[in-house]
Amino acid sequence: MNDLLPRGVPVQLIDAEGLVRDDDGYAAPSTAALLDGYRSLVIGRRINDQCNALVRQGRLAVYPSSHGQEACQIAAVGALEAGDWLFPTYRDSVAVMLRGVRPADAMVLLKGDWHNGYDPYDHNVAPLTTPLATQLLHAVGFAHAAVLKGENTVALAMCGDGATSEGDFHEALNFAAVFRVPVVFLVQNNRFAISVPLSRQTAAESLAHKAIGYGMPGERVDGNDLAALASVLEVAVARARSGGGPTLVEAHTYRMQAHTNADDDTRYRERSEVQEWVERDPLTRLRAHLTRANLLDASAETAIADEAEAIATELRDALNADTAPDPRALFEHVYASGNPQLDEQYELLRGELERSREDAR
Amino acid sequence: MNDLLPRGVPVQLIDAEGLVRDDDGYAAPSTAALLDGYRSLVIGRRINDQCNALVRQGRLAVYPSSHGQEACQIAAVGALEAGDWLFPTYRDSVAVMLRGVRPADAMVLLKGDWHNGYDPYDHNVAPLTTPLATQLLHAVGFAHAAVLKGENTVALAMCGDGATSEGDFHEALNFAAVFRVPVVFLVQNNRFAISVPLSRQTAAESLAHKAIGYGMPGERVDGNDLAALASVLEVAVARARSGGGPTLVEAHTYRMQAHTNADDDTRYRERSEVQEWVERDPLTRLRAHLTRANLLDASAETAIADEAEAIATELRDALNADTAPDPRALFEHVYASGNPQLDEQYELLRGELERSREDAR
Amino acid sequence: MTMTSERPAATPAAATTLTMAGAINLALADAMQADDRVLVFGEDVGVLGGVFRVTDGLTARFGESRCFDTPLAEAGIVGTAVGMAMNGLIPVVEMQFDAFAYPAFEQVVSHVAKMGNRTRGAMRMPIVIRIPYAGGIGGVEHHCDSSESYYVHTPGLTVVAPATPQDAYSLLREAIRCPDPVVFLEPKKLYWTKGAVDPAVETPIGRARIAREGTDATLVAYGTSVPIALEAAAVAEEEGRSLQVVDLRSLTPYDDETVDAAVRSTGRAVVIAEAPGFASVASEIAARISERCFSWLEAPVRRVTGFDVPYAPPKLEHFYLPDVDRVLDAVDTLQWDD
Amino acid sequence: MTMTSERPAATPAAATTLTMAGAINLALADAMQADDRVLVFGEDVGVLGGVFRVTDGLTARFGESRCFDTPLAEAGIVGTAVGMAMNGLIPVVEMQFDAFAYPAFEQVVSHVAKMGNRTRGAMRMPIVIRIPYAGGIGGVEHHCDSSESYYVHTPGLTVVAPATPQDAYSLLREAIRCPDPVVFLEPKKLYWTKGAVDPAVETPIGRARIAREGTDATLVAYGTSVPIALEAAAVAEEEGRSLQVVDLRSLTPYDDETVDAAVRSTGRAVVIAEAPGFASVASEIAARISERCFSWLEAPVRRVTGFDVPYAPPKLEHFYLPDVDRVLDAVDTLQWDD
Ligand SMILES: Cc1ncc(C[n+]2csc(CCOP(=O)(O)OP(=O)(O)O)c2C)c(N)n1
Ligand SMILES: Cc1ncc(C[n+]2csc(CCOP(=O)(O)OP(=O)(O)O)c2C)c(N)n1
Ligand SMILES: [Mg+2]
Ligand SMILES: [Mg+2]
Repeated sequence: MNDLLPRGVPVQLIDAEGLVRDDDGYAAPSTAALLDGYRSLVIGRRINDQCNALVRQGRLAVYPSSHGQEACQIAAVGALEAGDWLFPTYRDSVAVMLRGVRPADAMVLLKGDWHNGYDPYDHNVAPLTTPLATQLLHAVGFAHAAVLKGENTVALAMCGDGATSEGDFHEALNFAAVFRVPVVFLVQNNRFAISVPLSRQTAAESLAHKAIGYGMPGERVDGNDLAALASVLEVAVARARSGGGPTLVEAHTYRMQAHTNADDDTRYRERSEVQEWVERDPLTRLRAHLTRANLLDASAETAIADEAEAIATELRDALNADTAPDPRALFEHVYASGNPQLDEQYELLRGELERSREDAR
Repeated sequence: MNDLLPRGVPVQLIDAEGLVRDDDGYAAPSTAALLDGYRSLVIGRRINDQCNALVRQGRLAVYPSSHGQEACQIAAVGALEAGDWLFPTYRDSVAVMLRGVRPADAMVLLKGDWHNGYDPYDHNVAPLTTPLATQLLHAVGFAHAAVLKGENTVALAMCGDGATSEGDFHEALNFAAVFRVPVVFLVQNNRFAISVPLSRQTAAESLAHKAIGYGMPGERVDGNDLAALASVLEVAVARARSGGGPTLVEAHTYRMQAHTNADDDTRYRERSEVQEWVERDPLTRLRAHLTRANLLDASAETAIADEAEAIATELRDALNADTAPDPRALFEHVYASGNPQLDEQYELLRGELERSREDAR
Repeated sequence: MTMTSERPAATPAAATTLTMAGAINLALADAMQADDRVLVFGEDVGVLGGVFRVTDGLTARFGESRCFDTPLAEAGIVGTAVGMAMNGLIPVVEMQFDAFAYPAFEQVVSHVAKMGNRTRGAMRMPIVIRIPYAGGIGGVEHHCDSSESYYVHTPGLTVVAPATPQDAYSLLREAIRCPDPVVFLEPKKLYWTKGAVDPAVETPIGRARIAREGTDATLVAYGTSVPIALEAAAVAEEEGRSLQVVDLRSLTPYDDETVDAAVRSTGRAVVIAEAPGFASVASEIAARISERCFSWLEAPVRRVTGFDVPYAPPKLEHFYLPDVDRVLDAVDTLQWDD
Repeated sequence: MTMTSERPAATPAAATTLTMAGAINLALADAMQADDRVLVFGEDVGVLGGVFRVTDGLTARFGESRCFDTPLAEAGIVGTAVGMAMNGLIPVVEMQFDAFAYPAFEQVVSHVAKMGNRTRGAMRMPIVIRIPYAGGIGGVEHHCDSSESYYVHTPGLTVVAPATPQDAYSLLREAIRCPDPVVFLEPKKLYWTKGAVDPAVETPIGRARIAREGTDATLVAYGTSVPIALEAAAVAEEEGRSLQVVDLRSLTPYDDETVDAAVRSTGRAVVIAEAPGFASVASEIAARISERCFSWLEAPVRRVTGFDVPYAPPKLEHFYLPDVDRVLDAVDTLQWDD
């Protein structure tokens, strides 16, 4: 039963220099898959850069950058089929967009227009969740329902290293294992919860070591190695789909930028530490690998760069467009079944607005 | 690091037949300790019987019997020094009494007179706690404070198998491991949470397998073997006291009676299952062992029985005494710093009582 | 409320006499029969049938997949219910006792209550959270909290508290049909009170009921305080005072129309609730009546509520609980000119 | 409140001008200096100094053992604080944002609030739970809840909400000295407002403050709504109406004496609070005034509160928040004979 323990070292198929590491347990993805993954990495990085710019320009209220963690989000989305569901956090906007949500819609929350900007059922993406670890339980319930309904859906739930300390993390993994539901838990261990280092979240050898305590397999993977992530998640998703129950995957990565634009990470970590991780960047390493293998030439690079630029432009244009959300929205959706008290309150607001319009005249 | 995993089979030093099982890891307690433990077992059993009787006679509002689990409670108390602290649940009245709390005081909650019947500081026993797993965090904070104050106190916190599913269990073990505080977590796995069997609480090989996920050692022990319990807890307490951090101990036992008098366990389990565990009774097995070793003769038995009877009588007399709690108590202790709204409300009640007394005249 | 026309198969032809627990059990069974998206889960709700036997027989009749026990974790129960609702099911979950719903508070307030709104109605939460609430049963600490104010103060939740077996049946059916999340408060001490239950009776959520006609003053009550109000009215009648009793039934939405009309007709009001009074549902009712019926009021609105102390231990609970005398004392203070 | 005479070493001789965040930071430092049983912990309160920098420099000055970061778990933070209090320490814990205190709700309601009572005073909980509360800062969902009503409704808790740097300092010092658990609500949007702070000023918990004298009507406010009330009073004065402003400062215990005297002097009252109004602190205030000042009231007590909806997204929050116009509109409805 100790086979539920993760390996001593994280699974790695392509190292920081872009060299292939053979692994007897996990096969590397096809070169086609890697090329497509590289494309997504470039796009994801561009999205992060663009959003950082937009927050500086005041077009976004806040942005939690996933710069350096893009491989995790790309692999997560890549492992799922269209009918499957993704349960993202506030840091997973890139994954949400890769899943098909229009960039502008994905950013509505962070722009401040509304709480959630897309219909979750359009692309099977749950709303971005901020209360930490709570979405893991939603994923488990969703997957449990799928089993009860006889649907072959897999739910992939993401959270950070800090979130693993919350009670909801524990309850989610336990429910998932007890009911053996098709969920994959992907922990992006980026070594920080805002300013708090991993050492304050756990004394265990790894976060994946928690899995055996629930009776599910745990695995650790290099979170900056798209190839390894893809293979490990493929196995986990396949296990879930075939009735093998949940898996806990810990991706070892790093939050290369501040927690959000509002954070100042110079207060709590050394630049040298950040620099070490820059050298393990998921994008540069895959580029090195593909170039060395002559799978990536200048023209391909340009094509990908153009595609990324197009998305960045779409994002920029959408967010630069000024929006004036309708105050009615505050009341419209609170109850589907109506509420007389809210009707009275909306009338109050409407009266105010009309009077102020009159004054304006 | 896998040495944090529990053994494949629970530690056992004296088997169900009372035969000694040699163990290279744990030494059996001295015969003096075993004899004293036997004495406590008889007393504990007598307390359970007496409380069951008192609840039938309506002298107790409710009683969660620990019949069959007495060895866990005795070993827990035995492992602690006077300066250490015990954090019990509603099922641990026997442990509370063995710790020195007067039987009558220990039963105040279950009698319905008041929420907690003893001063926790008199015997270093936290109040009996009902909200499941919440007391584990109290024990961790208590032990953390001891470290900060430079006091060499160990906290032993008890909970059941069902409580391990609560988020607070997770947060408590994690805080304990991260801050490396002197706590021993003793899970009495009695295989039921009211009607819900262990299989609905975990899919893991054992509850002790959760320990490695926090980076602390986990151990499984035969919860009906006082000798094994004593040795395993002794090691855990020693580790805590010497700065080695927390330990998770899972005691495999069985709730031989209904959850409480209000419960009807025939609705959810077979008598045959209960019978199997009767044969593993902690008391009969230790008696068999001691008698076989000629350490226990008729006169010793009588002496112990008399002592147990004396305690039962004390309990009976105390609970048969009718008490009329003072309504003022409802207001007196809510705030140490006073509250004008409560003063007004008490005046209202006092007025009512005076009027009703006048009417009575 | 959205209505569905299906009528359950297993429903007794006409009205039968049931306890409130029996009425709730029947409502669950009828709802599960009528709509196979409805499922029941929680602690001990399966083979045991719940510690109050309210879910008795549901697993036997509908199977493990429709009514089942979960691991012992309330945030887990409510949080997975959210996920199930996301996936098209209608979870009816039980919190074993009021105080044991607190671990689920974040899931209830930040997700159950808000999901429909934050997704602009795209993702509704047709969840019912059943909570045996309040005291009067001699329960030890944490088993008798009246926690309704926490839920009523939380926008997005619908909160219902029946006082009769018929309302328990009809309102629970409505709650299960309701596209919004409903906190369904079951007065523990009324579980075993009997009454006629006609499954054909449909009662919309949000409408109060005049439980007794009266002309001198209005007693506003809900859940456990309704029988007390009725008893007080009966006693008052002997003393020559005619008290009207309003049973709110639904706390959110709140029936201003019925309450205002009632109070305006008598000019006097006493609000009765078992929960601690400070910043409570009773405060809201008193504040609304005082504001909306200002010029009709002959006397200040009085509140008879639990004291602002932790719920009393069994042997002291009769001092804590609002009772007929305390209600009549309050009525006596309503500035009668006679 | 119990008083201790020690005066902190690091206290500036006389009054200085500080932001509210600075005043709270000073109060924490002075309290830690005055009593080494006081310790501060929570998420990011250590080297970062908190996301609002309120604990800035405490770890550097007092060391890791006095001010430290914990694992990311609010029930864990509050639950271990309970244990530390059991063992003689005085924990001051920070919940990073109001909505992120909900995971700790069970520990707060079932233990922090009740422990002193259930042990008949043997085991007191001198814990302070600091919660940056309310909105007006353009925060995204879950970052702007006004959760005070949940705590105020919970017997055993003391709840304080300062509106000025001086009160923030003095009341936090009192809260830390208080033998009872205190929920200390810090109005986020006032963190950067400046004011004079004299560390020598002692302000007992439970006493409201007349923030502005006035004769025509009384505005009752606390925390974030105090500046709005004062601004409204200033505008009203230009319009020839004299509005009195009461700053409650402490919600539990509540200062009936000051509020009643104020309202009786004007005969009219408007209660202003940012939280959703239904079953809220504002309901309690309105209900109390209506009951206790009945024969003095010229008009019904009005409430200007947040709407009963989830807190608004940044671009809509100005529609949600009570503002000067809404307050003055309410004042206009107070049945003026002129
Ligand atoms: C229940 C809860 N508590 C606190 C917060 C405030 N908060 C937002 S992000 C964050 C750090 C999360 O760290 P981690 O889980 O590692 O995710 P990361 O931000 O590193 O991706 C905190 C404390 C929250 N959102 N929810
Ligand atoms: C938070 C919480 N939820 C539910 C309950 C109701 N309850 C009391 S005991 C119990 C079963 C506990 O099982 P376990 O932890 O195994 O302890 P045991 O009773 O078997 O000793 C339950 C569900 C509670 N006390 N606290
Ligand atoms: Mg992180
Ligand atoms: Mg058990």
